[in-house]
Amino acid sequence: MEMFLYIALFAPLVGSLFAGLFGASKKKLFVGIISSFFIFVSFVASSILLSYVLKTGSSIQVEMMTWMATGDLYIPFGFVVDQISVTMMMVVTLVSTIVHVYAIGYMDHDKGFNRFFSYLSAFVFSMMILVMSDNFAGLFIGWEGVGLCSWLLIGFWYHKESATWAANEAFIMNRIADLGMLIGIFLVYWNTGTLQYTEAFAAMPGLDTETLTWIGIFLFIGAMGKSAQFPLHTWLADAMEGPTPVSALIHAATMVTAGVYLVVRSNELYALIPHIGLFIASLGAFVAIFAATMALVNRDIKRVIAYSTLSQLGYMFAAAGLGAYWVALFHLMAHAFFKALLFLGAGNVMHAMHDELDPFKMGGLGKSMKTTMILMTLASVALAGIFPLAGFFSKDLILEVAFIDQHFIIYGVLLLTAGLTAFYSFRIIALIFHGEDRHTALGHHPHEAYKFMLWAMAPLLVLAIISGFLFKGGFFEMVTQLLPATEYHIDNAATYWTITIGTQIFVLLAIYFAYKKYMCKSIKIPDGTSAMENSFKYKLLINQYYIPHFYEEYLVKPYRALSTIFWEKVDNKIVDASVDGIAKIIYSSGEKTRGMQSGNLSTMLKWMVAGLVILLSLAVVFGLAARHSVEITTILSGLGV
Amino acid sequence: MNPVDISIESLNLVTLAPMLIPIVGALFILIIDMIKGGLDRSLYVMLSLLFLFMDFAALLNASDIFTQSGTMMGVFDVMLIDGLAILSQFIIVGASILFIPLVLTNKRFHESSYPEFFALFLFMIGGFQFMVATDNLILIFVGLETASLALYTLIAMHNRDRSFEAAVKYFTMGALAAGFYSFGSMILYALTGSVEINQIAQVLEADNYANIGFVLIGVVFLLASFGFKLSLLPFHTWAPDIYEGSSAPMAGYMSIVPKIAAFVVSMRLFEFLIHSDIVWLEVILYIIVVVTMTMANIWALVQTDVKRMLAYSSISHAGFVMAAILIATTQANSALFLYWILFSFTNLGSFAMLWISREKNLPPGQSSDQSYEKFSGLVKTSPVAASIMALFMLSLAGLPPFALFWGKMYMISSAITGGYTVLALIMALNSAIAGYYYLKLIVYMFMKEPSVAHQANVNIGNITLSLKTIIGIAAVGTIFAFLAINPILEFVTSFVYNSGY
Amino acid sequence: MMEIGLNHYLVLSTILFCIGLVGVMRRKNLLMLFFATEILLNSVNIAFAAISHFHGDLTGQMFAFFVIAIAASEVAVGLGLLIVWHKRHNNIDLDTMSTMKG
Amino acid sequence: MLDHILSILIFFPAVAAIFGFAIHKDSMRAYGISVAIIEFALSLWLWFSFDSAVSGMQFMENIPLISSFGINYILGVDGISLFIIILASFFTMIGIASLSDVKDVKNMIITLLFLQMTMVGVFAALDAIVFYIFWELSLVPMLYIIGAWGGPLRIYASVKFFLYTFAGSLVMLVGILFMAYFYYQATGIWSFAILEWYRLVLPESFQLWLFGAFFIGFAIKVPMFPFHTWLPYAHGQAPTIGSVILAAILLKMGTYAFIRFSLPLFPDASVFFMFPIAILAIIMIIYTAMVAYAQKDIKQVVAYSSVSHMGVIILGTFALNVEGITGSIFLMIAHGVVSGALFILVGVIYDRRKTKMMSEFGGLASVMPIYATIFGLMLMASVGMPLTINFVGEFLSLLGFYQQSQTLTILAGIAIIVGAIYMLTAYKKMFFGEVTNEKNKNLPDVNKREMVALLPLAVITIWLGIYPKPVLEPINNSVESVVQLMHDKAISEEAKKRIPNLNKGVEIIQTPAQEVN
Repeated sequence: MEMFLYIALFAPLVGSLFAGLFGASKKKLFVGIISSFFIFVSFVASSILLSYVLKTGSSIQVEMMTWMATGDLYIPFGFVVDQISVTMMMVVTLVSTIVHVYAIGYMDHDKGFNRFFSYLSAFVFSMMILVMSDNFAGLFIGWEGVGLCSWLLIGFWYHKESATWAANEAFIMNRIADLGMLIGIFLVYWNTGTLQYTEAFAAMPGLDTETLTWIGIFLFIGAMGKSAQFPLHTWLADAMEGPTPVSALIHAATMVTAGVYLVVRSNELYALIPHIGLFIASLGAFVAIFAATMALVNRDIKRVIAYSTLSQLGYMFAAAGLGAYWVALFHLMAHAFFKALLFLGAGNVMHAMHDELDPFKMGGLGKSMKTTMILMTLASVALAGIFPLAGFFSKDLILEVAFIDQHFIIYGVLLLTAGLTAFYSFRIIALIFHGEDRHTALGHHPHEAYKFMLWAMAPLLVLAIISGFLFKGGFFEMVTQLLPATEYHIDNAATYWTITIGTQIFVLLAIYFAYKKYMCKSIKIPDGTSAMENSFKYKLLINQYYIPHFYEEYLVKPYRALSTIFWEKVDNKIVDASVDGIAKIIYSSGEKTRGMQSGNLSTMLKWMVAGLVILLSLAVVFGLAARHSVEITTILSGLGV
Repeated sequence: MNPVDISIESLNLVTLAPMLIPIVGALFILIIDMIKGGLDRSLYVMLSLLFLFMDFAALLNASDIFTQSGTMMGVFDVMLIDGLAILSQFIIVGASILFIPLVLTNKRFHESSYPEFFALFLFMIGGFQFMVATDNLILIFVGLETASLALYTLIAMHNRDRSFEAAVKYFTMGALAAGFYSFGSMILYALTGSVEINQIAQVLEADNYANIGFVLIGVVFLLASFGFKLSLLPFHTWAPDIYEGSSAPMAGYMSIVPKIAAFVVSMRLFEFLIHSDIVWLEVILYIIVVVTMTMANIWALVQTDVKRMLAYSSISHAGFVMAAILIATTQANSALFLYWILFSFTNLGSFAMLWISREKNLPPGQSSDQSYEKFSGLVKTSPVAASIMALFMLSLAGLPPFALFWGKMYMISSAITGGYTVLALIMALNSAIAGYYYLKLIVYMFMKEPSVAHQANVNIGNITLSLKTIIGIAAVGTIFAFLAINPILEFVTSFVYNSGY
Repeated sequence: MMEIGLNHYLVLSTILFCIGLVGVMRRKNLLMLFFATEILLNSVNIAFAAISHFHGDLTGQMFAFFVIAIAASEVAVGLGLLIVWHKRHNNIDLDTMSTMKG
Repeated sequence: MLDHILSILIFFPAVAAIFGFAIHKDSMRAYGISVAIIEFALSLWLWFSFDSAVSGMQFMENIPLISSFGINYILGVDGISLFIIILASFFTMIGIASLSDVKDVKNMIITLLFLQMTMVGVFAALDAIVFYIFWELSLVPMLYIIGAWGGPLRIYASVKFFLYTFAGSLVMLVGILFMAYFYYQATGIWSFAILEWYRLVLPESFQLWLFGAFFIGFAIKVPMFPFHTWLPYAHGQAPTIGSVILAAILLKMGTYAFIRFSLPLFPDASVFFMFPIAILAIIMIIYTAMVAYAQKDIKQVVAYSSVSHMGVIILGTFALNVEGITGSIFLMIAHGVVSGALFILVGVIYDRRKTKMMSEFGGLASVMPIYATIFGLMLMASVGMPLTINFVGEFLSLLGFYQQSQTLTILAGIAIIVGAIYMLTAYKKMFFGEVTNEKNKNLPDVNKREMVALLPLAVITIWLGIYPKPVLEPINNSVESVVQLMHDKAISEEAKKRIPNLNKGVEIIQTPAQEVN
């Protein structure tokens, strides 16, 4: 089985390196195909591992080699395939296989074709390290690796200022979180003496709550960065500058869920500190609604989807925070499928519209892009959580969890968010595919994407539909061998049915409302005149609560200003100047006093006599003070005389 | 009137041998000149070299005697041949041996054509040797003046306006210093009724410095006169002008030989006072040492003429070494000799380097012979000369492993051992300041472009085989000093120790 | 008629010495300067003579003789220099000899 | 031959340099390269014949120099110094190999070979005076390199560099002499042998003063804030090769000396000064990183960044535990490789455009893809991306110091943020965006000679990032003995507490030193 583990892990790397060989040369189709193939290999290997894990219920652990070893510190390259990691592996490899295939079509005309695949496979490799590592250090490798790849991929079109800016923003923001992560790791090491998951978690019950709390907080800060939780969320929306497949893979399905994975992975830790758990849950709920509101008004389909991702991540954290780790993981999986689907659909639309992203400039695309419409609609249905699609089983489960754990505020928030989710999803569906044609006027002639791209999306569609009711049971069976197996079921049938059906109706209403509002004939491209656009709440939302503005004004600019001050004022004017100052003083004192050497003989003689006289007078003084010599000595001893 | 009977043995005339040899040599040269004039300078150079070597041999012999039977008195106990005397004479004679061949320059200079020059030179050496080989104030005075008068004349013989000016200045101030000296010794004599330093010391010890005030007044006068010889502040004012006025090798020579003689005498004069802790003297010396090396360094920074810079630098070195007198431990005194041996190599070398670049008349449109500009880009025109000059500069700056580093190190170490930690720090930092002006010359030679006014032939215009040899010796001595430090140190320490300092 | 003791001699010599010092400082004429230095030395001679008489040993007087001798030779050299200088610049003013400074 | 391999390593380049005078300048480059290659081969041989299990000194040599004053020519190498020596010879090799066509290349190569002698000497010397000799000598060639081949301000920069470090090390010399005197008082014999000094236990008050004296010398060399201002000038003015050697090796002398002298000699003082120095280090890290962010000249960015990284090294050193010190030593090597590479990269673009202003560039990624890739790699290494060489060092250093202080470590950790900020910004300015400047339209990509220098560095960067064990292990062993020594020597309770006890018997002789105060 180790062999399959290594295959699953390293196949993407091989693919990436292979593609890298042609990085500089011009587009070669086979590059895309071969790297996709390697990802597929990895997928197959992962499936084999999955079946093994399912069959035996045991986990595979290997130690490839030592990485760092000094003092008491021992960090190997160790990998583990257990129920949790194998789930992630499946999700990652599956989605990335599909995205790779899709990208062959999507990146068709891009001159960076080979480079793109090299980066994308590299990402998959780092993601595999992240999920398969059996220690925190290894996790951190993957953690930073995916960060790097996302930097590369967001900034893939590096000639675009906005893209490179977004890339740097993403990287730096993640760095801030990574610091927290690093500190968390240090805490784990100095308190448990190891970084291996099993041993570390085994040692944790022995620690005092405060330490555990700190560990929990710092690790979660790491998670917040990757999963773009408030207040480190702004990068995710901007990350949409990257090519759409990237958004689908990295910023919807896999990387952003790394935070959730981390929390789930350290469930034994968080189980010990429920108060932190509650905080996580609350933050999750807040982010859920916070992001959803921003999605309501945004006029960029990719950003809308990005915000919805953010909001869904909020759901996951809510679940994880409340201790329903398996639920969180389950929603993670389901979400990966339909959200990737949604993004790829959006990709098709973009292609058709020549990278036009404003849904108001589309409309009625349904006629020319039927398949895409169906795909996206179904994905949105799944996202909205309509029975029997995936969303229903995973997302409503989280509502139930909140309800059962008596966290009614969280429940309420999440419920409301569910409604918002449905609304904004179908808002864009309506705007894009229905209503009347607004794009021909703008000179667009949309066309459906390549067949094979659509076929590539098919598996996602299937999964988005069936993964809910089909997998739930088995999934529960599998992961609860590691995770706390809490059944979430409302005993009272009446209550159960009321809230379930109630939720459904609420969501359906939201959908109906969205259609009603955005299919009517009178929709025109907003030009900032309508009363709604000038309303305060609209401005607030469209400006993302002015948070990016705040960061720019109160963090970035001051930092830049302070740096300049440090350089020009402090470093040059103070630190350096003082050094030169000393030199100058010495030199100038020379210039001033050299007059003493006037070269005139009688002055020289005067100097000699003067010296003599001074010494004489001192001698006389001393002669008088001779009897006090003792004190003098004591004073002078201070001089080291 | 009972007849005076004194056995020749008791006179122990061998103690006179080293001093007599150069004097005899001087007379010999004069006689030759009388018999047949107009002989070439090379003859006189070689003759003086011969006598100096004989002198050296006599010293070796004396040192053997010293190692066997310790300090010798002679000639009515006026002569005192102890370790200090022998060591300092080694330095005096050795430096002179290195100096004499420098006369044989490519261009003929005025003084070298006079046989008197060499005679006076040898007289001077004799004078210095007397000065260090006695603890009798009279003989010290006589030796000092013999040497000084000869020296004034030697400077004047360079026969340039500036050298006359220098000679007059030196002479006048020297006369004043002589006055101080005699007055000082008069006071000591008045207090103790003796002119033998060791007896003075005993008497003073005996009555436990009853009238310390007068003792100090006497000491002040002596300090003033030796401060002049050692160019300590504020008696240093002659040094830069005299160095600039006199020919380069003469300046180098003056920065070494008269000073070591003066150092030895001041060791004899002041250290017994320090040992019977006269706090006042300690403080005064402390101040003088610090002020001398610091101020001299600072003034050297702002010089535009290399020779003048070297003048100030040697003032600062003198101040640095004066610390040994203040510390007054065996290690310090041996450090003094070690330092001075190494210093004489490097300093003579660097002045010789200036000598080879000397022109017959002042370069057009320049106020000084060796301005920094003259050396700009030397590495391009004559790399070897530049490298050697740089080597000497680095050595003077105290950069390891070159000669002077070891001196500095041992001196600072002795300061620490003597408990003068602060002083040690000051000394160290002064070497840092000094680094700048030595570096300045290196910068000119290595990092600037050659100025059209000076071609290579100017900068090494004076070079002859003998100069090459001397500079070569100096360079080798500077580079490979670290091999010689151990024997020198052992030798010096044993001599200093055995003569009770 | 008071008894003249050692101190009187010493005071005298000190006074002379001071005069010499003042002369050395004030005189701009080289020749006068040399005279001043002579005064310095001779003041010392007086003291030496007196002291040696006081102590009753001859060392002092010996010293005095040496001082005289040295003074003489100094004058010889000094005058030589002075003459050369006068030949070249036909003045013996101190202030003219300050070409080197700094 | 192995008995004298260190002496050979030290003096082979010097002798070669002297012979070099006789060689015609057209064939000088070849000569220089071949000498450097031989030297590097020798250093590799040293590595292979080095027994990494032994924690103590190996290949010791001891020749009396000034026996009456206890100065001996003692050499030896342990895990701490081994790799820096190898690094030195390695960098001299690729430095000469990649030397772009400077004027009078002959003098340059001769100077470089002399410089190499001093560098190897510093790290091999086990006698304080011999150490000091090489330490000071290393200034001269660097002075010449900066002053003769540098930019417009070269003379100011070189003189500043020389005098600043010279002044510092003179204070250090006083410290050394005092230490020797102290040893003399304690044992009755003069000795400057470091290993002898190790066995000496000093009273705390003396430790503080001596530590201070040594500190000034080392801190200026490192350079630590606020003594760092000579560095930007030196780097800014120096030719590429000068900056490379300076950043890769010469700066390491300071940090190495901390580990070789300050820590084992003055354990209590080290503990006493730990927090002040840590705070200085943190100021270095953050402050200089911000200054770097404000720079307009890419070379200055790299220069300030290396100050910032030195801060992390200092921090690791003063973690005073095995993890931290090992990390800091590893980071020395890492920083040597990475910043050396970065300076070479800057040199590459400078050779093409004769400017280092970032505003002149932009969009280079499309013009010079390979260059951009290597630069990107080194950039990622410099911001401490895992699986690159820097990460191992930074991780360990911070991890180590975390044991001493959590808050300070968090502050220091900001390094990974600010580092990313200035590096990515600089990269963005140079490589991303459209090619606006006509002159950049068709710049040639990295050529063979530059590749010779860059490729090995890239390989090392990755290799040691993934598999640091061969380097980490010997370092670890030697560091463990150092830490143990410190623990055993420590007097104060505080120190005993701070410095971990590894229960490895290291014999120290309690000298009567305690009685001296």
